[in-house]
Amino acid sequence: MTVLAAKNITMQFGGLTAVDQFNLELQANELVGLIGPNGAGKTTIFNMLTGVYVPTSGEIILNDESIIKKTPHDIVRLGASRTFQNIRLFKDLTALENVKIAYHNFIDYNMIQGMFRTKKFWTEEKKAHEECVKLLDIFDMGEYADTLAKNLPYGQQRKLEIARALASEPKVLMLDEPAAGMNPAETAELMETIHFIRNKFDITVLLIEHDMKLVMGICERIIVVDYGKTIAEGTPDEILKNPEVIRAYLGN
Amino acid sequence: MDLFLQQLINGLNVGSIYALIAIGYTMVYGIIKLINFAHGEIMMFGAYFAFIFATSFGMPVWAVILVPMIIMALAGVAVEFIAYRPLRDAPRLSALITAIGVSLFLQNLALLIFKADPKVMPKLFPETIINLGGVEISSTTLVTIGLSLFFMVLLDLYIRKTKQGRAVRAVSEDKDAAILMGINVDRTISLTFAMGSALGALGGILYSVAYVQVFPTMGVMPGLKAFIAAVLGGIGIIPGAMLGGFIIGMVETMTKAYLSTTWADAIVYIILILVLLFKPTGILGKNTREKV
Amino acid sequence: MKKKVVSVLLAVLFCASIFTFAGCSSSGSGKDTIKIGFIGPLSGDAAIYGTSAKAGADLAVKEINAAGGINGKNIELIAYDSKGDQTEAINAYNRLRDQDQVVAVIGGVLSGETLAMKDIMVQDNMPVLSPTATAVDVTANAPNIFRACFLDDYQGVAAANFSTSNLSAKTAAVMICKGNPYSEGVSAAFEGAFTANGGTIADEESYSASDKDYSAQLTKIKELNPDVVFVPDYVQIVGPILQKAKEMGITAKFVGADGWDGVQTEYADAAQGNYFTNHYAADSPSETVQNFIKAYKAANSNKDPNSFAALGYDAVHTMAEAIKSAGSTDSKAIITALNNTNYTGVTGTLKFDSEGNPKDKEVTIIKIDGGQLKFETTIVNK
Amino acid sequence: MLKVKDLNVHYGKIHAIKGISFEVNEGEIVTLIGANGAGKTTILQTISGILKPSEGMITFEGENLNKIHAYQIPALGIAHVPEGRRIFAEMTVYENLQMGAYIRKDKVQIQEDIEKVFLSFPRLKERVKQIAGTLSGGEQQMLAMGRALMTRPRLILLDEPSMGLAPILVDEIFDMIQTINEAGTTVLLVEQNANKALHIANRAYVLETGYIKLSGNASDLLVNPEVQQAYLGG
Amino acid sequence: MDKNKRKAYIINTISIISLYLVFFILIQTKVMNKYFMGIAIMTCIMIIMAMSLNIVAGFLGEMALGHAGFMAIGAYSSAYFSIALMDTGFPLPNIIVLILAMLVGGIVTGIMGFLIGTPTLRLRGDYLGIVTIGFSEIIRIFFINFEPTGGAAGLKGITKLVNFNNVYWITIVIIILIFTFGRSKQGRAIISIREDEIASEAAGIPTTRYKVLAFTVSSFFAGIGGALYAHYQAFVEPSKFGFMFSIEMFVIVVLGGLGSLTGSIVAAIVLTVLPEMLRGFAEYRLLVYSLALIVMMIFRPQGMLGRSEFSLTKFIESLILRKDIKNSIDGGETR
Repeated sequence: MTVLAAKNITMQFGGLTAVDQFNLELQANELVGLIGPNGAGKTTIFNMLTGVYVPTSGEIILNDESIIKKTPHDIVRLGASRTFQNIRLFKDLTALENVKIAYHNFIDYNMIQGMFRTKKFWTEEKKAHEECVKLLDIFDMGEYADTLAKNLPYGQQRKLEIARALASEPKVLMLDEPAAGMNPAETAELMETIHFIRNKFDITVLLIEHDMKLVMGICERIIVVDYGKTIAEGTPDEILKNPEVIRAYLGN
Repeated sequence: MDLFLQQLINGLNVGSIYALIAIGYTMVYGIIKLINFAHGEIMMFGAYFAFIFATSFGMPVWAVILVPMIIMALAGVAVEFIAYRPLRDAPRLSALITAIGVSLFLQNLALLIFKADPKVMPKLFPETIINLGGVEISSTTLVTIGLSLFFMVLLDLYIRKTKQGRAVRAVSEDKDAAILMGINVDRTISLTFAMGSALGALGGILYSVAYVQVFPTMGVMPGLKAFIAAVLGGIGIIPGAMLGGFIIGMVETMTKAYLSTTWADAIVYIILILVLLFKPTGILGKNTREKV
Repeated sequence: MKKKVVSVLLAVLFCASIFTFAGCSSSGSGKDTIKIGFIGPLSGDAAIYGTSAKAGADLAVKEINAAGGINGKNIELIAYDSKGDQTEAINAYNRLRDQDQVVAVIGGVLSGETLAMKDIMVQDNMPVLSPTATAVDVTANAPNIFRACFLDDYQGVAAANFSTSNLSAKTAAVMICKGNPYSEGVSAAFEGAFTANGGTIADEESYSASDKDYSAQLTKIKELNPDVVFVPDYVQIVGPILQKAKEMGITAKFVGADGWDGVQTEYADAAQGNYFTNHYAADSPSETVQNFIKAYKAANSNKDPNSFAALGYDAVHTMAEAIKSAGSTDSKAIITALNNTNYTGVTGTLKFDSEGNPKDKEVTIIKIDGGQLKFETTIVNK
Repeated sequence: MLKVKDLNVHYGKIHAIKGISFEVNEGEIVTLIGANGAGKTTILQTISGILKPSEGMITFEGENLNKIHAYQIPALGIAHVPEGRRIFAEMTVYENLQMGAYIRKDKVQIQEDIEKVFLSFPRLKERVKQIAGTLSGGEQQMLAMGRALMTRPRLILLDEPSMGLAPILVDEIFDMIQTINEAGTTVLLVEQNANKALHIANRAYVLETGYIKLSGNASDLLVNPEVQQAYLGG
Repeated sequence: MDKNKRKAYIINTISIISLYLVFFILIQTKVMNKYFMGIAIMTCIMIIMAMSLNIVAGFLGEMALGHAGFMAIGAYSSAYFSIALMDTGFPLPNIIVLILAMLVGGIVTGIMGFLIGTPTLRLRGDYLGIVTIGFSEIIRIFFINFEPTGGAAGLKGITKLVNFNNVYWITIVIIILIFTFGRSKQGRAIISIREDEIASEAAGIPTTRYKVLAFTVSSFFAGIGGALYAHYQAFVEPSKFGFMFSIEMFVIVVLGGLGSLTGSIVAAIVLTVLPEMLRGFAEYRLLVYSLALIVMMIFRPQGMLGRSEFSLTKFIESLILRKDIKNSIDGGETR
């Protein structure tokens, strides 16, 4: 079943075509990698898929619904969430608060009930608290629940960002260079985590990554873009052997 | 038609003064991203110095204008050094509050030294009425417009054509990269304050000559208007400040002449708001997109 | 969850401040002075009026004390700054009443601040004599509030009568400061009387207090060329207007109100040959006036007193007389005494009508000539 | 020529560089490789004075760089081409090059040097009056390098010059680095493209989260299995 | 509600009541006279103004320099309403009239905040700041020219309904409501926008809607503050609500610490009481005030409390357990 599909999406900034007629189909529970040189348009693709940019042309379908011109928060509600290349946590809030904010849509009370702290407020907040603590625990981050995000170690910040993305209970999770800045040991742990959450939450994962070891190690399918166009698509083995990919991206 | 032309000149007159003051706001904003609320007070002190030199020392006119400009340039540098430099890495709003503090401080200092009652600025320029094809222009108006334009062109050439001017632009674009070029960023910021303050002082002098008085709170309203002009033109952009100044001056005069005097200020704000809603970074501002 | 309030801190601060204040008050000066409060803008945009009125009041206090005070007691004038702000004025008044325990108040200087304090003053039945608040409402329904100046509309009518009869004006332009009740009130009275006298209001221009540029309005007036231009506003606004008008070559006569006082010193050229209504004439042969001017100049580095100073001076003298004749500092007695005032001071003879306004006060018309204020005539409206 | 000893750098509470020592000898190309966040850029920024070390010493030809202002460092002969190029986007190409020569007063030679830069990067000459922000990524990188060369440096610090560039341009840039080096300028190169960097460098240091993990001749590291595994994509 | 929460509730309730009792006794014994009461009432109003401004300036992190304009709307609309209500002669107790007037002021101002916020909140930073100045000046100029509310001369004849007793409890209620708002899911969402708007959007927060909500709630409470002001002064005039008054409120918020509600309370008290204490110094007092601002910002740029909140519970615990008093300032260390 196709969860997320992009059809011929194109993005132009001024006269510059950053992404040109890009196509993508993500099946349920897939783990797909998007690779390519810096500036090839990967992040722009992400930004279109998550509603940050509106494509100049083309169509994006998430769970049978067109999400062109939908705002990023609508798309999150419809089931696709993301992380960022440069970690974007709410730095002055605790880890738990970071997650709770993304859990926002499942907390059901209105402003008046919140201000006057009705019974509903307490039950809903309690539920949110428990759910979010549970989520942190899944990431072994329970001990950091009350730590300010900015004071977390780098690797934990990356993990927290993923946990936050999962708090909105997405069908598709998009990770933008999750291993950036990690040492090989941390990267290895991250690979396990990604595998684990894919299975545990039964979701589709799309990731941009430069770390070949990570990409080749966990992705079932890889798409290579250059100059905003797909130049190759296939299993890791196929990609490694593809001459075009070697020329444009992998080098000799 | 004559009446309209006459009002056009009136607008140009106010506008050129706003433009001069707006340049100071915009330069400082461009380089340290601070709304220098004290700029209106720099302008006020400039006018006071000119008043003192003109009444008590009997200096020649050029000195009455130039010496206060130099003094206020130094004062601007001092304000930056004492009050703003310690806050360069602090949250921006703190720097803003400091600027408000400096503004209030200078205002109350002036109140203490000079007292509240307005001083009357002597006529610095011989008073005649020049008739240009049916339009009567007083010499003061002519000199105001002329001097403003002269200094604006001078500043523009300095910023565009000289090495120091390039350094100013480099620092406002990217401080770290400017350091890598060997530019002394602190000194360049001081230089910017000096230039902005000198022009502000000139604005104050011309303002007080045109509108006769010098008093401690004289900087507040033109300061606010000039700031609006800077934002309207696109804050941080020098030609934008000039353009904004002329637009505000013109709108104000024309509204008073043909629409309503009491709503003139409101209309200035409405135009500002409309421009910003359609062009959120001002008329000449570039739209920057936050990188995701 | 950490909670709602910070009460202790609040309490500590409140209490600390309260005790500080309490401390201040007990350390007040000696018991055998009569304390009179003064409220006016001593800083801010309107500071010039407040400081002038206060200088006049100070002079009167000095004179009274030098002459032995009131029934043997010296007067102490306690002046607080209102900054021209309502809240500040109310706080200042409360402080005068509670901390300083004044027996009477001279003030406020501005109409706005006086109106803001009015309700509380009425409640307290505090004897109040405003030297300069000219707005009509100031004394309405306030048996304890009096004023030394004539009202806005009174002098507006006088200016109109003077313009039609003495200057034979047929057309007039009026410049009004929008947002300034004084300017609006006087103008309205002028316009009414001028039209009633058979004249035409050719043009009405307005500006706001923060404006400095009047060229747009004056350009229009120049086109219409009326006989007189009526500009009832204060010196620092009128001065630049006159200067600009002269610069633009406007030849019409300008007429103004008591706010013009002082225009002769710094705007002598621009104001030359124009007229305004005032409370007194400096060149009056009256000994009271001349003595006042001499003493004022001596006390204020040779500065000429303006009408604010004169009214402040008269207000204190009037109040002192009332306290003296009341024979006590009881507010009811002072108010009764004020109602029976008949005091001749610098600004003429002061008697109060039932509202607490001066009765049949004469309006002096002043002509500016060669940097001097010249007595032109007096007008008493019928 | 350049000696870094026991360098420690903190960003607020984060300990970014944890006691690093290395040196660069005259005429060499030395490269620092490592993952994102390993601290490579931090080291370069500390050398050029933008960041202040919390501990340790950096000397350039015997001069202690910690003791002078950042803006005085270019005059010693160190040029830094920062990450992301950081050209002055609102100035023209020509003005950017003039900015490079800010510390110099020899007008005639400045003009000659500008010509030399144009000789090396003919594409810049075609765009001399263009606003730098409108140049393509590769052209901006060339301009940034040209601007750095205008200071007549003896040591040039290059931070990720290949970042975001098309592979063909990457080759061109690396060729250029070699040319610069052959003309007598020492090069300290920070690269993520470890493969390319090791091919042109004499020596290399491998960084990992603030430490130097490995160091040695570039050719040795190229065949080092650990490096191959971690940085050359196996 | 767990045990800690219950304890906090009890401690805070007790201290609110005992503080009131302290005042009550002071008033009864005449130690606290009308002058002090006037200052205390103004302080309460400024607390409401500063806290409401903090919703936009601190929680949302936007520069709002037009709070006086909203206060003016609240003051005028509530006063106009209460005068009309009193004119009907319908016998209502004063406190009911006051509460109705407050609600009218708050709701009218909230609606204005919504109308102004909707188009302008896409602007950011300094641009938003200048636009808010613009709106507040337009509001002021409107009231100068609007004759039904007395024009420039001001609106007279308002019944004085505010006294220390009722304003104290109203302020307590509003403090509590703003606190609970900050700690509801809505408050969290607004704070997340301050932290990182893009990430907030990516976490599923409808940022535009919440920005407008913050602006609206802030104006609502500002309107209530204005209503209290009008019914305390019994007279309002447009010139009170100028640009400098907005700045004054903004200064309180920054000085207390952006995002720190307790900071706003403390700063509002200090900055309202301090000028009164300095009244004797007349012309020097503004000089002192401005110098204090500059020095404060240079040495403590994040404001008194930064983003932290002062916790009475922890303060008392630290007294009893002799812990470091710094523990009672929580919400993260100061930067």
